[in-house]
Amino acid sequence: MSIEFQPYDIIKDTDMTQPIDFNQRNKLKSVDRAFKAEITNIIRLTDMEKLFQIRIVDDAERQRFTFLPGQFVMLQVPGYGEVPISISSSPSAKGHIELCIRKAGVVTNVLHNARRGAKVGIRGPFGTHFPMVQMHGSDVLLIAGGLGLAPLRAPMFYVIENRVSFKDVHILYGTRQPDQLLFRYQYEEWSLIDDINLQIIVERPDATWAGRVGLITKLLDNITIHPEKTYAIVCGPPVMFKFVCGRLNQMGLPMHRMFVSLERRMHCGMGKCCRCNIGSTYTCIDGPVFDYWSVMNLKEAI
Amino acid sequence: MKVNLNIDVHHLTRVEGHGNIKVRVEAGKLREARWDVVETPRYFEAILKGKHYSTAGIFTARICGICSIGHCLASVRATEDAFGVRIPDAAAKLRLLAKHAETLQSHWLHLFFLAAPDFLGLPDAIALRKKNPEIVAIALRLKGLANGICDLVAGRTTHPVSILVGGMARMPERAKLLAFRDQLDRSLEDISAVVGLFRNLSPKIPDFSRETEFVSLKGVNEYPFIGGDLASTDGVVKTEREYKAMTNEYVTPQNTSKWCKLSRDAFAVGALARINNNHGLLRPEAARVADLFGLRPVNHNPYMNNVAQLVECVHCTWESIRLIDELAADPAAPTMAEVEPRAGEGVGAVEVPRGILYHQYAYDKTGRITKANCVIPTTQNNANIHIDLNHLVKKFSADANMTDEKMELLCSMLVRAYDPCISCSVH
Amino acid sequence: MLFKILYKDDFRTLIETAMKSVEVVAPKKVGSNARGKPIHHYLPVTSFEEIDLSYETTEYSAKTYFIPYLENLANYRFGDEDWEKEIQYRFEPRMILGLHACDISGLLRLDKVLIHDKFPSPYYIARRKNTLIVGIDHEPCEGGFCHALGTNVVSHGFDLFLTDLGDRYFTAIDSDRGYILLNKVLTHDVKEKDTKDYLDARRRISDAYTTHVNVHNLPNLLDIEFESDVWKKWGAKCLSCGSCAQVCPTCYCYGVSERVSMDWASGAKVKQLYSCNLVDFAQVAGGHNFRPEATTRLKYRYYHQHRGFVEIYDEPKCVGCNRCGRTCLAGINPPDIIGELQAEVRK
Amino acid sequence: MKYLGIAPARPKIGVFDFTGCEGCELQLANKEETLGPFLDAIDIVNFREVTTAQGDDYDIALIDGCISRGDEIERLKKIRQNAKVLVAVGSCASFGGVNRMKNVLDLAEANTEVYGKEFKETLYTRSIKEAVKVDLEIPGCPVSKAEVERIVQHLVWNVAFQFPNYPVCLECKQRFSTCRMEMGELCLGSITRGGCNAPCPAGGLGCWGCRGPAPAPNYKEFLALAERKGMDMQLLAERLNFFGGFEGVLK
Ligand SMILES: Cc1cc2nc3c(=O)[nH]c(=O)nc-3n(C[C@H](O)[C@H](O)[C@H](O)COP(=O)(O)OP(=O)(O)OC[C@H]3O[C@@H](n4cnc5c(N)ncnc54)[C@H](O)[C@@H]3O)c2cc1C
Ligand code: SF4
Ligand code: SF4
Ligand code: SF4
Repeated sequence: MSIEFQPYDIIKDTDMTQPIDFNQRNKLKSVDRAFKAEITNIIRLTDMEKLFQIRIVDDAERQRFTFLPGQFVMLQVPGYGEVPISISSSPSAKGHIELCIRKAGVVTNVLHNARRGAKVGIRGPFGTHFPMVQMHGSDVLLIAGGLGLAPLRAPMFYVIENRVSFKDVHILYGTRQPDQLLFRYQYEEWSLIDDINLQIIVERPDATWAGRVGLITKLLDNITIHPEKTYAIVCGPPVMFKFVCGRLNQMGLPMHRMFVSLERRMHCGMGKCCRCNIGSTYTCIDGPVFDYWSVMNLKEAI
Repeated sequence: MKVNLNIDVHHLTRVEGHGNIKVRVEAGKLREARWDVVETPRYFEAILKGKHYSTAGIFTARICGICSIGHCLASVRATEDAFGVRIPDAAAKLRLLAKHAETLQSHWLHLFFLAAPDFLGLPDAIALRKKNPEIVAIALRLKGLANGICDLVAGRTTHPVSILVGGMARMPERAKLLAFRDQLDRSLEDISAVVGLFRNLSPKIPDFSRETEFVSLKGVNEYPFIGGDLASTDGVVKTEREYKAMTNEYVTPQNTSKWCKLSRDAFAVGALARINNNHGLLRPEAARVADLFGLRPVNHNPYMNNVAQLVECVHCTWESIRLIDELAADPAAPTMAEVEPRAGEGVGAVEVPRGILYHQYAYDKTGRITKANCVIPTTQNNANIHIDLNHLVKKFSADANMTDEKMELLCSMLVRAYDPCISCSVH
Repeated sequence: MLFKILYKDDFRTLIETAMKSVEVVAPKKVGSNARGKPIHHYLPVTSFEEIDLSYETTEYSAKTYFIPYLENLANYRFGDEDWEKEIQYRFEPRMILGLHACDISGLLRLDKVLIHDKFPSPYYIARRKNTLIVGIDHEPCEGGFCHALGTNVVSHGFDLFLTDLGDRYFTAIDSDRGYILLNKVLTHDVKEKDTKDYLDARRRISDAYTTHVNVHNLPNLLDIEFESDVWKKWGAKCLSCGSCAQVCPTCYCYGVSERVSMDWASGAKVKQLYSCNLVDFAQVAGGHNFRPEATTRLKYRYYHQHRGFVEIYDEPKCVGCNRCGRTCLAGINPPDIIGELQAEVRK
Repeated sequence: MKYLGIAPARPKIGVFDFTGCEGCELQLANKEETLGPFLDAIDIVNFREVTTAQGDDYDIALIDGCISRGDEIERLKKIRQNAKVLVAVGSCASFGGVNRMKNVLDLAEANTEVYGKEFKETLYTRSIKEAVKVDLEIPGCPVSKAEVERIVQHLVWNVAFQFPNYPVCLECKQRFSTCRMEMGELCLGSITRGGCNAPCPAGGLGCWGCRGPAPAPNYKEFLALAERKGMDMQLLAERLNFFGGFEGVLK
């Protein structure tokens, strides 16, 4: 006698001894399938950071890949691991994306060894985004500290490409030392764009530095804020947004008009591994972009 | 023409531990031929004093990374002897199975990786792998199988965890045991290929014999590995507890390892000694291989130890199959006996790959050690190696074509044939 | 729901037949602890004799058959310039026999996260849908507080559920698969006496609970008592060993690492269950740790169980089996912690 | 063979042994199923136990054993000069290993106990880092070959290796072992660094702590719970001092 288990209602035509084959269920399978992407260019920004320009290999997939500024991908270096990385390029470029990556640990270091032409995997895009459409018609402050310029570039490109939709645009950027400044070759381009106020500051100048010196909050001194029609996007280390957002709040900007991107450890990007959990909030699903009011209300967020 | 030779091997390679060979021949006259063990002393016996009985086996396993199972077995046996513990049958079988697996992994390692390159004129097994990948593939299969059995039965290949005073911590899963039985069965084919291979190499075994006394355990019904009486080819027989009368350890100024003697200036232990004393107890399959190589007791050529190891590999493989069959028949058999410490002394003698090994402990009534002594096979072989070396050099320096290189190889091969476990001998 | 009466001999036939075609996992005695108490594990069994359905609880939950401690998420094959990724979901069918209500409740919790939420996990679904579950009623276990959380009874999540009536089982059937299975052997319709015996048995069980835990208003309480000394006291004891999360039927958090073979020709993406109590759970590259102290990590675990999970899924993640409390060397256990938090507010 | 379009470098490796049992070196020749590829991925230029070749042009020196005699320090210093990366392999190299237990003895007495009147030179046991600068320590008695393989793969890319940050208990649980403490035995698993896959508890023996302390071990609670459970504290001290990784935790 052999037992014929009847399956659950999902698939009617198999029984328990003829197992349900989930490998053939394409919809579910795509959950953790990665797009294969080729590194097309590598730009050395500093000793620690490189910009990787990558392109999804499959034409159709590349066309279908869209994202919103502030979202991230899980970048996979097969055999070494997967890391969350913010997309640092213009959302209009679809499956041609740029990732600005700092050498931080295993995966990022191995990646820094990679050559042009190497194939990596990307899953995503994941997470929440900066509400760019909601900001239309307002002044925007784009503020970055250190590596924070990487996630800030996507909204920046958006603002530049849609310059008509915004009023005053300020880009404020600060690092500790001049040799840590990212994308130096692009500053000129940005500042030449009609009516964008780009200001850069470093904490510890060296002999070559002719620009401004001090903390990033100093750049806010010569900016006037119209609380009812200004939005701010602040990217950088947690200490920085404590100071910057605090200062902006003093200047009258409500907390729900400031947006920050939080960083947590992540292993899945899909709200499963729990590593990025803050109380009941998953940074990968409910974030990484939060308005500052939510951040203040999350226990142990910063 | 009389030869002049000057050989100074500092830290001989492809052996376990640090030993030096020095040979000086002037105008055909032997001035000096020495085997010195310069390994750093570790004072295991001193450290053991005051330690709890449950520490002894785990600690003394660290005397040697190659025969750690053997050390652990000798240690728990000495303790069980002191406490009057009788271990369950299944535990005894598991121990013997672990012992066989260790013998196999050690012998295969020695035959393929340490000894074979000399016979083939290669520096190491890495070169052998380039030249002859199939041989190395067989070697890895055989060694891997032996290690797998150690892992399963003793909990780990190197430094076992499941061998405890009182028996064995657990009975391995039956299905896993049977899977290994299957593999052992299949390995027999590999083994006959290996026998063929070494048959082809056997003409290269140097022609050198020196009359020697061989010491080992004396089997009664079975080829011996764990416990029993001690015997020598010169006719000495002693009980396990009288091991000191069998070893007569003494300290020499040049060596950190001790030396031993019995009826003569020196004696030998190891696979060759075991076969010389217990040839009749080999399994027929193994005895046939011994015949093939003309290995009959008492054989006095130390280089034949390599052949003896091969014969033992055949024996241990067949015996392992038998043991697994017996163990699988009763998977629920108890493996641990009650242990009640008491004051007393005990000795454990175990045939490890390189020869007979003794542990002896004295305990106070709380089960802490008051005195410990371990006598290692290589310790017992050292004097014999030294004397062999003198005779070897004397014999071959009569050859007018002898060169430093040729003599160095002969000497190195001699020492390697004993498969010395030097760091073990200095513990 | 359908009910049938199944005599024990027929039950045995049923299981023995099942063993012939699928892997059967059931509670099995593996030894006794230092106090002589038997230790059970859910293990694959090959004969009916190995099964011990009268077990009190198991040292480990059965979750490993759904979210394994170690799982290959993907395999790679590398070529000189390119690689291929291969994903396989396990789908050999399996029967798990003898799950208690709390463990089935645990699976229902996991279903919420891994099937019904955004990004369902195909790895989990493949296992869950291919596992036939036969649950069983039992006397309360020492320290369990499932009745406080309402997880001591389940009305779904299984195929068959048995209640022992001495010589026979009162059998609830919750799937056509279960129904068909049951039809392979002789069963009887439920008579009045069976119903009466069943209700008696249920009553006897629910009267037997001795551990009382007050979970009233717990989510709110956890928010208010965020800085409570209760956390400091127990946090100082925590060894950050992660054992609690391993034995828990509902802890599912994990880490992923990848391997590449020594010849650089193949690789694997491996998932390993983790624990929020472990030191580097929330540590990021560069060394910053969002929860560096054992105290905040321990608090986080309870916070997630009884507050965060409730917010998303309307019920606590914890099902009250107290396995974490039993396994913890430091003696950290939910009844004590929840009790002390409740006492704290009343002060 | 290429990986990500790059041919992985074949590091030149020298293996050197000092005072110890050579079990860790033996591990390098174990794990037979991947031994071939392992040997292909590296270039062994010096390894006394397995080859007669003795080069000095190694990038990476693997050191096993501890230091217990003057000549060893000299030999080690030379190796340090030659090597770009020096890795201490095993508990002896990392903390002194079981040899560390010698350090509470009177050396002259110990010498008499073992050798009688004949004097043999010896020093108090030192780990490798107590003699020269060490770039990486791989603890374990013996080391896990699987871990060594992964470390080699990291060395190839010059990427720092991160040992598991969890204690032995995690992997012990993940192997379905029954807790040894539950059985009334001593186990150091909860304060010892994991990564070994907990072979000892699985084999029926508590963890003796060969891999040294886990990050942020909670000694205070560990000692308290051992006492609560009625463990033999003298024996616990013996265990803690066994491999040298927990020196000073309990005298
Ligand atoms: C939403 C988001 C966006 C990010 N964007 C960028 C970016 O644009 N550029 C950039 O250089 N870095 C970014 N990071 C940080 C980046 O993910 C980490 O530097 C990276 O994960 C380190 O991985 P590793 O393997 O090199 O380090 P290891 O220390 O070896 O980390 C091991 C594993 O831990 C996890 N992990 C460690 N640190 C982090 C971390 N900070 N965040 C998340 N997971 C971590 C990863 O899964 C990683 O594989 C971002 C992080 C998040 C959460
Ligand atoms: S609560 Fe207990 S079991 Fe959990 S991590 Fe802490 S010590 Fe370990
Ligand atoms: S046996 Fe040891 S390692 Fe395993 S859970 Fe218990 S304390 Fe931890
Ligand atoms: S369990 Fe403990 S003693 Fe055993 S290998 Fe692991 S760390 Fe070493």
